[in-house]
Amino acid sequence: MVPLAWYLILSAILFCLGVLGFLIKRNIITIFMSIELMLNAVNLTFVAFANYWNQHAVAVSDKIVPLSGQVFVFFVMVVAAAEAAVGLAIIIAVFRTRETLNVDRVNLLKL
Amino acid sequence: MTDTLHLWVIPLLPLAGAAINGLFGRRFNNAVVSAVALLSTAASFAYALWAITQALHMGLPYNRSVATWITAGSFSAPFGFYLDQLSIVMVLVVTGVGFLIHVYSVGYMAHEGGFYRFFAYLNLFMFFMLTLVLANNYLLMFVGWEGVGLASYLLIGFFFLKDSAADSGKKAFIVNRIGDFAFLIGMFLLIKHFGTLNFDGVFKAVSGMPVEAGWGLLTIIALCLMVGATGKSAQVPLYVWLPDAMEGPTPVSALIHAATMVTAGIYMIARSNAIFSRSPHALEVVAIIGCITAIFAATMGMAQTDIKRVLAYSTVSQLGYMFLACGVAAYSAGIFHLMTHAFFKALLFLGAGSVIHALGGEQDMRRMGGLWKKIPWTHAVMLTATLAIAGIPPFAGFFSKDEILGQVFSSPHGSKVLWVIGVITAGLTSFYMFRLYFMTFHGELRLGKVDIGEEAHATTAPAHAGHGAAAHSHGHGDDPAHGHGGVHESPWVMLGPLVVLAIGSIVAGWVGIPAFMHGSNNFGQFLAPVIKSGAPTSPTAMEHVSEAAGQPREEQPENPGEEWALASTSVVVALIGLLIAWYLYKKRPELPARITARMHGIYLTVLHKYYIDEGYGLLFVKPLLALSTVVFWRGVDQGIIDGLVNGAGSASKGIGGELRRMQSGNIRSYAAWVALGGAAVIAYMIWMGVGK
Amino acid sequence: MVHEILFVIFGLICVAGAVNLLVQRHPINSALSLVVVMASLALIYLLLGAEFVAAIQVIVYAGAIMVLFVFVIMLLNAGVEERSTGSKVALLLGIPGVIVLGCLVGWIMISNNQRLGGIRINTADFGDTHNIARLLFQNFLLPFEITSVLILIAIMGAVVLGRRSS
Amino acid sequence: MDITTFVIVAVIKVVVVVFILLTGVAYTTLLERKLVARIQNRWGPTRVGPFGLLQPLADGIKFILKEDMVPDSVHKALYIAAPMLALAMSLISIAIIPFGPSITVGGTTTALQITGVVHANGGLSDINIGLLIILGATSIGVYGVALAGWSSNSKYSLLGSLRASAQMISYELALGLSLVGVLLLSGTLSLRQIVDAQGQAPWWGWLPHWYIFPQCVAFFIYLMAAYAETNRIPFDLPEAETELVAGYHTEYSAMKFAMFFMAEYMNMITVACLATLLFFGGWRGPIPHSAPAIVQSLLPVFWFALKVFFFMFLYIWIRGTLPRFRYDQLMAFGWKFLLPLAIVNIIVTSFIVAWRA
Repeated sequence: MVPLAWYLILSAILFCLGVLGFLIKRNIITIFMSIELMLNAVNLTFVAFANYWNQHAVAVSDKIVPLSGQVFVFFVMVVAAAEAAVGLAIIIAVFRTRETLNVDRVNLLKL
Repeated sequence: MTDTLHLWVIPLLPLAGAAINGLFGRRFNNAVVSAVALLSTAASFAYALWAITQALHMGLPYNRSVATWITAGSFSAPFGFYLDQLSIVMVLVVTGVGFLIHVYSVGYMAHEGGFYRFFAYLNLFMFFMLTLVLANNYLLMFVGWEGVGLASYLLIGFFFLKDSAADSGKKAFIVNRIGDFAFLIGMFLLIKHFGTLNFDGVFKAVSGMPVEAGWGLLTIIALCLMVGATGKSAQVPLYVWLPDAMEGPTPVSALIHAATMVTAGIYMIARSNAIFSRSPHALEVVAIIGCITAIFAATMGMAQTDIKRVLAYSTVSQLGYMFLACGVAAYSAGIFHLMTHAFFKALLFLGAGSVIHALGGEQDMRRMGGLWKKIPWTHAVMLTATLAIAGIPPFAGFFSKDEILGQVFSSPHGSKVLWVIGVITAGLTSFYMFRLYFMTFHGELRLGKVDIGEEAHATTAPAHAGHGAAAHSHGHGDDPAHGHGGVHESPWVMLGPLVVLAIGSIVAGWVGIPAFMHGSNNFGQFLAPVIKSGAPTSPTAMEHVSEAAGQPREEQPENPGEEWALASTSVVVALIGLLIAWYLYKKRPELPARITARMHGIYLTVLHKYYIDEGYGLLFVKPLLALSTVVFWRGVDQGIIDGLVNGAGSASKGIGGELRRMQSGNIRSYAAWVALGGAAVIAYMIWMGVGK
Repeated sequence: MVHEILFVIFGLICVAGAVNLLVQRHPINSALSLVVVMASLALIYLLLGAEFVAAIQVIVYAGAIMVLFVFVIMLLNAGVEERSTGSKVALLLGIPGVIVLGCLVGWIMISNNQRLGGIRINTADFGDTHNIARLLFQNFLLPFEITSVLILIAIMGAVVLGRRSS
Repeated sequence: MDITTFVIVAVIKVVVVVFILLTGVAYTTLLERKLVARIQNRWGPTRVGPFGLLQPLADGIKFILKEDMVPDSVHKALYIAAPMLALAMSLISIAIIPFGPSITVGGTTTALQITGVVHANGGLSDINIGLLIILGATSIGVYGVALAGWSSNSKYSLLGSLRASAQMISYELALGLSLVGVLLLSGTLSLRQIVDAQGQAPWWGWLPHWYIFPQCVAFFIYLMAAYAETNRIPFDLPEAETELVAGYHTEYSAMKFAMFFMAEYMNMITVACLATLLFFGGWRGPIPHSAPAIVQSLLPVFWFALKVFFFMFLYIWIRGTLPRFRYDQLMAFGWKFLLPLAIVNIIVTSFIVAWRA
């Protein structure tokens, strides 16, 4: 019987670490990974709440579709995949022109 | 008959004319322009006639709101039009005389530049004036009030290339502002205390109030309105703009600065008679101001040598008469004089214009003389008008002026002193008018012979130069008989209106033949409802009613002998003035020079209009100028306002420069801002108690 | 009891992996630590009884997306990241902001711990693939189709971007 | 049964399975060498033991005794971790495979599957997403190859690993999609239930109810994809000796190399098991009811092993006969042929299923 709060706190910690990574990492690929980390943290929240509502749905409201949280995780993953595809393509394109992966050197707001 | 007669058509027709001429007139030739202007004015005159007949059938007053203009809380000001006896008179005068002057202008302005502009302005003036007299609330009236001020400004500065003209326009505008300021305050007081500006509402509210013994609310309001009226109607101390207004083309002087606009103040006071009748003090002030203005302007008129300025001062003086009439609660008499004055003063101006036209732009009377053979028609009509204004029976001026003097003498508001001054003024009036007449039409033509003394320049130089320029712009054209070379009669397009006006200035007075002459003061009867409706109902003021209403005598028996005495007195005085003028300027033309030499100081003082302008300059203009320069221009405008504007500019520039750093293109910085924002949002939500 | 212990273990692994992601200076190490995070997250999903999600977490995230990352790192032969200080804002404002954010959220959770209650694992039908499939292809059919279109667009975009501009 | 016996039984099962698996791997290598030799008209290993039967043992000893050298300028941790990862993943997937229904030894009944459980009522069940776990394991296995190539910091290795992982990812799609047809028919992800689904009455009374028959296209796709997944000829470009010395394990030697080797062969066995389970009815086969209980419970394992062996044989046979693809041909084959074919197969199958339902 794990408290829901634990899952949420874990998710919050992961999310904050992701943001932190975004802030302190210079390598654009690593920053991209930090984004993925944040997405995962959110997924954890989704699943946790899905299970939570699945157990407490009646108590709260009958409007809630208990499993929808997992479906949202599914969507998040799809979006993450698309994002990874495009983002990495962009990174490659940038690397071709700038010859660097350091975001501090890629600040001209153009390719 | 239709139950709604679309009164808004009356002012809108001239507006349409003004729009057409103003917007497209540049491409039209003069014929089209004048056609548009005349048609629009004539149409509004005709429609006004039809509407008035309808209204008379339907019963007065006719009051109809066309649309809502302003609605703020409980206060609302509609586009409403109001037609009662008073506005009927005004509308007829404005449209009628206005139309005649339009016709005259076609001939007079034929050779001027900016023909279309002139008529556009003139139609615009008609629009605003009609709005003024037809409005059913003070606010709409004020719109017309300001509008005619605007039109007058535009028309005085019509020859805007001349500094003197432009300055005169500005002077008129600014001096009027002072009056309008007071008018506004009066309106604010009305709103504050009666919550409305509609005539009905205000007068209904006022009619419940007793006559004020002391200086009460009504007195304050009345005084404010009165100051506004002094501005518009050129009364002491705000009359100074009117003489300079003569810079404008003569028809403008005739229409705006003699016949119609300057009488707006009188109209306003008569319209507000309900308020004035309840505040004796205000009435006293009005009467005194009118009286002073009358004699003051008359004396000044005596010394002027510029023909138009003489007429200007006489206008001021006559307006003083009207004020005096209103001041003794003889509103109908005032309006009566207003109407007759509209006729003969317009006639005088147009005649003077005709003379100037004939002499190719000469305005100085000392260069004229002996014109009666050369321009007989003009001479005839000018003589008629002069007799009328001098108050010689049976011309129009006699009846109205006699009515006023009679009222001043007998009205409880009036007094003998005022009456005496009025009579003296009548004498002076007749003197300077006949002086003008003799100097212009008798003796031999002194055109170009007399060199004008430097003191004369003080007054006539601008006007002379002024119209001189205009004259030269049209003077020597295709026609060799034109200009200085040959004095010639004006074309019929100008003479026609003169004749009509002449007839008017003979018969206009007959509508008000008082009872003791076995007439029945029809005019007074006609206006009675308006006056009576506004008259005080409290028993203490009951006896004023008949007086205020200007009722014929049968209501309160008075001995016709006294009436006869009064009338004859004024006539005699007028004749005396006539004789003096004849002796000085016809019999012994050299005398005046000696007299002026004898009493040189006084003469100069009068010639320079008692140095009023200079006094104002010293008292108000220079300090204001200094104040504006130092405080408002250097301090407020350059310091605060420009400071604010430039400060805003530089501030936004600086802020932008700072914020630009945020757009570093460094995604980590962006992420930092986002994180910060997220933290702020979460903190705010917690603070708001979300999740508690 | 076992449930809590497992959760704590995997949670700690998650956090450790995430921290390692930040600490490591070579992107490939970060990538692998992220894989670790994802794998342990999958296990936490199993603890939540969402086995299907756990499986696709492993297959899609760890197996596909992260492989893509590793690919790119290999392809670009990304070296150790240089410690350039391009953004002071990130250090001066961002990091405190993040810390505040985390503290606030954590505080909310802890303060509401009792009200939220707990999660048992004995939910038979919870992670069942049939239910999820039913939900996905009935209730959420339209979003599902839209995501497929999104994927298509993403593929095309990736192709266009990846092609050498010659 | 109580927890202790459960643990004991589990441990026993793991040990047995791993032992059998490793042995199988070892002898698969021998089989390969022998068969290829025969195909190429050679003898193959004959010296070590009778018919060279001890050859695998010798190889193992050689691998163990060889010096385990780690070149300079490799990314040490990953260089060491990569082969372990590869091996571990292939081992994990074995844990999901069911070999037979259940066996009763000394009163304790247990499923012939590491992750299978026997309910009190004698019913059997295993992980309900077993197939997904196998796919996940294989997809994680890609890391082993990729990291091996990258960490050994050599161009051959890098290119080989790039090829390998690209190829694996590409063919994973085809693999997964080819399984979808079977899943549609069986309606479950549990391997055991899939096998049970194939236990229904034969078609027309004589044709066994195996999914190979309705899903022959899917089977073909699966076979191709499986070969590519396991980097076998004709898809063994990652270790194409003629181009890149030995692909991603160029720099590996001794036991690490052996790990890759074993991982590869385990993957072969795993995909062979999967093929058996998904398309060939798993352990189904004629079982005489007159036979004793132990035989009855072990006969399914025999059938299972037989089918798996058939697949292994097929592997080696193809290796002995077919040439190697060119890389672009490989990718084109995977993306432009197998993938669309799998999708078409899925559509058709789903229509049929919907029509039947």
